Amino acid sequence: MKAVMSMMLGVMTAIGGFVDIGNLVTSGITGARFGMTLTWAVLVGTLGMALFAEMAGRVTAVTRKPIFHVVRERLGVRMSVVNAGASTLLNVLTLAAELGGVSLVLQMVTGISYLIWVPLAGLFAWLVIWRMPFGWMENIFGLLGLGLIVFVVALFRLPTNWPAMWHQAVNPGVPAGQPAPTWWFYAVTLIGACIVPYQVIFFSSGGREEGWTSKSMTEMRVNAFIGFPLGGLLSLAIMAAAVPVLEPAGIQVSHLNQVAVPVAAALGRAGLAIVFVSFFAATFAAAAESGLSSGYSVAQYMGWSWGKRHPPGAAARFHLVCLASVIAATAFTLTTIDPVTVTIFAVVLGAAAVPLTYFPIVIVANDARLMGERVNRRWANAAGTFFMLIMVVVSLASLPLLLLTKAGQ
Amino acid sequence: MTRWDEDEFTANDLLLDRELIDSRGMPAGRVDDLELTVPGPGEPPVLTALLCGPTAFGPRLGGRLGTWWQAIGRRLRPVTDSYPNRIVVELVDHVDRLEITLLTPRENLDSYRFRQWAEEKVIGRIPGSTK
Amino acid sequence: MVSDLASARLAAQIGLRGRSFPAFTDGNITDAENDADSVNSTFGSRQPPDSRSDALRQKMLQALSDGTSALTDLRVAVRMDDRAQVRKALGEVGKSLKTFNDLQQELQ
Amino acid sequence: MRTSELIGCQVYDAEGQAVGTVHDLHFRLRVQPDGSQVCQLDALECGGIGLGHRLGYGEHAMSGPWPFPQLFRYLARRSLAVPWSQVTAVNRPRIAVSARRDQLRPARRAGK
Repeated sequence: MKAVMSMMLGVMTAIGGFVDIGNLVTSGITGARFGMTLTWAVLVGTLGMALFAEMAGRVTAVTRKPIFHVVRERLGVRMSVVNAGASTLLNVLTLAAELGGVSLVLQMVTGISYLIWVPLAGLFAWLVIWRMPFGWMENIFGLLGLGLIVFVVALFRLPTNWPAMWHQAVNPGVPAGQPAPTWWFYAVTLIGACIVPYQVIFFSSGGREEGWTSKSMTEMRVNAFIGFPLGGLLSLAIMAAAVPVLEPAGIQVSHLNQVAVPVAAALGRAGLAIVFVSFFAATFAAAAESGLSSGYSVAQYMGWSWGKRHPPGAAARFHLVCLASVIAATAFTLTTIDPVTVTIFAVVLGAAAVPLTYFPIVIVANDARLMGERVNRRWANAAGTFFMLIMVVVSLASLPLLLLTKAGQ
Repeated sequence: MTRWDEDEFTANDLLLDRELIDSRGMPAGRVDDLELTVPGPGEPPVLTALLCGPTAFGPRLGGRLGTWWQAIGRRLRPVTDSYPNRIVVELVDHVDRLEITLLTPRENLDSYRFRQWAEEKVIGRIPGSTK
Repeated sequence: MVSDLASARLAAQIGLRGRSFPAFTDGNITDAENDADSVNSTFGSRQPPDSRSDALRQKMLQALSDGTSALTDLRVAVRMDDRAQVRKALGEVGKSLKTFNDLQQELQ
Repeated sequence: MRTSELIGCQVYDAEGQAVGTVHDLHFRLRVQPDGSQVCQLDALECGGIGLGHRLGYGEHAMSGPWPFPQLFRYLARRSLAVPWSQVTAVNRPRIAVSARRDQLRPARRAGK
């Protein structure tokens, strides 16, 4: 009974933890602009994330090595410095986007400019990294993030044209009057919002923090194969809620609060209040996680002691990297650069960087000497290779599309 | 005596870039380089120590970044000696495909200046660092 | 611009029906107003290539400035929580939306 | 001597012909007459590209995913093992050996 409860809790936090500022922004924008025609991108991204996370989690559980141990041991000191460096910069950029998101949510609630909230958001994210026990952090924010279900509820209260949305979802194509490169660009952002490198770094390092072993495999798989896809479904709900409300009025989403408007239209103040809480939880948890992930990447690459399971004094260099990342990201957000723009850049660059961490994990998951009977099965390799080809294409297309469409203008 | 899981292996397979775990289970760094010594004329070199720290890491990284790293490492060394931290093979307990365990707690190893600096000057000064 | 006007109108309508919080409604309208303002100034600084497009440009400039001031009126009314003024400003925003839709058709 | 002084060196055979770049060092455990155990440098692994070996594709325990085993085994096919006993001089970045290129064995794992 207790085991079932803990598994349920794990799934619920995985659902809530899946959605972050990237999903909120990209789902809102694409729903309002392209209807459900980009459903496939969320599905591809979510399945990819589930596969990637399962593989990374399995490698960590069996070998007790989180992702950047594996990266350095497999790729060697020189090649992996590029991976570790790029991932850390990306984590800081993501952290900046999440801190911007937290502050925008607080602005939505209070009406006070988000810039006032940025330093506070940074401070609290750091305090969570510094002191809050790992399990609390995952559970509290993961569960509050589940409030995003209001978007699903809202869909039933809105004049949702289900057959038309279904038709768009199963017959993807560039909607009339929309430029094709922009449509493709947003497809990349949706995939990038689902497969965020920091989430995989966090998932696998978190496995070590919680002391996963080969016995934790079921729990880990349930999180990856049930929790993440349900999280992807929430992303789709956010996209779908924009369709009956924002699309007919010709509203293009360029601010976070527009993403919440459909819920206000459908459910009024109560729904809106739940949106505020869940947006806050989703972005705040992601801020703490991406901050931690910077520390994880650098410390694992260098072989320093890391993690929240040690007192900070015993993992001083790890905490130093986390602290520096939070400071850098806070400063970056304070430059008044639009957090929504930062988010778009973060998810696109994230999509471009996925192969850097995905590739070594696939390789190690195939090493029978390390993995024993937990080595990749045929289905995992077939799916893994197929997905790798997709990610290589996405990765190669991401930067040209970013330049060509001027970040989706 | 060190227990090796294999009696024939390569540096990349078992040694280079592996994690070091001390006798209390704490991470004690990574193997940044290996020290080989020729025991006598005409004899092949043997492994005498695992090397860690910036002055071992820098040359392996190579290029400008490596030189730069090495220079920082040299600055942080307590003495002018730029030789990296040595962990003599006698201190190695067990080597397998996963990790390298040591016979001693990490406090007994040549400590890294950067770790000390981070512990004492930054993180140690923030309230709540020792739980 | 159409998007900004529509977004502000939707937020104000939801607010009028009491389905939203004042700060949230205000935030949406303020964002729309700021965006409209920057469209306005970007467009105003462009040089027209010939006289025919100059006439169109004048029309466009007028519409943009009308739209922006409609949004400002709407924001002020929402902040003062004056329902009659909000309805009046919503009328202006609606008119401005129609002007833009007409202009769009004229351009095609 | 450190591994970083050997890895990356160019190896030249007795006739001055290039053999390849050192990408890994092969060790063997030996028990000394006094019962102690030493870890002896046995051979240098040289070849064009060491990445395949580095990733573990030199050995058959690595099975997938397509197309990596095929690709990396192809890239590693010219890897050669240079026994340390045949090394005559180490002057980074050059290592000279006494054997001829065609006398060298393929690196152990590729053939196994």
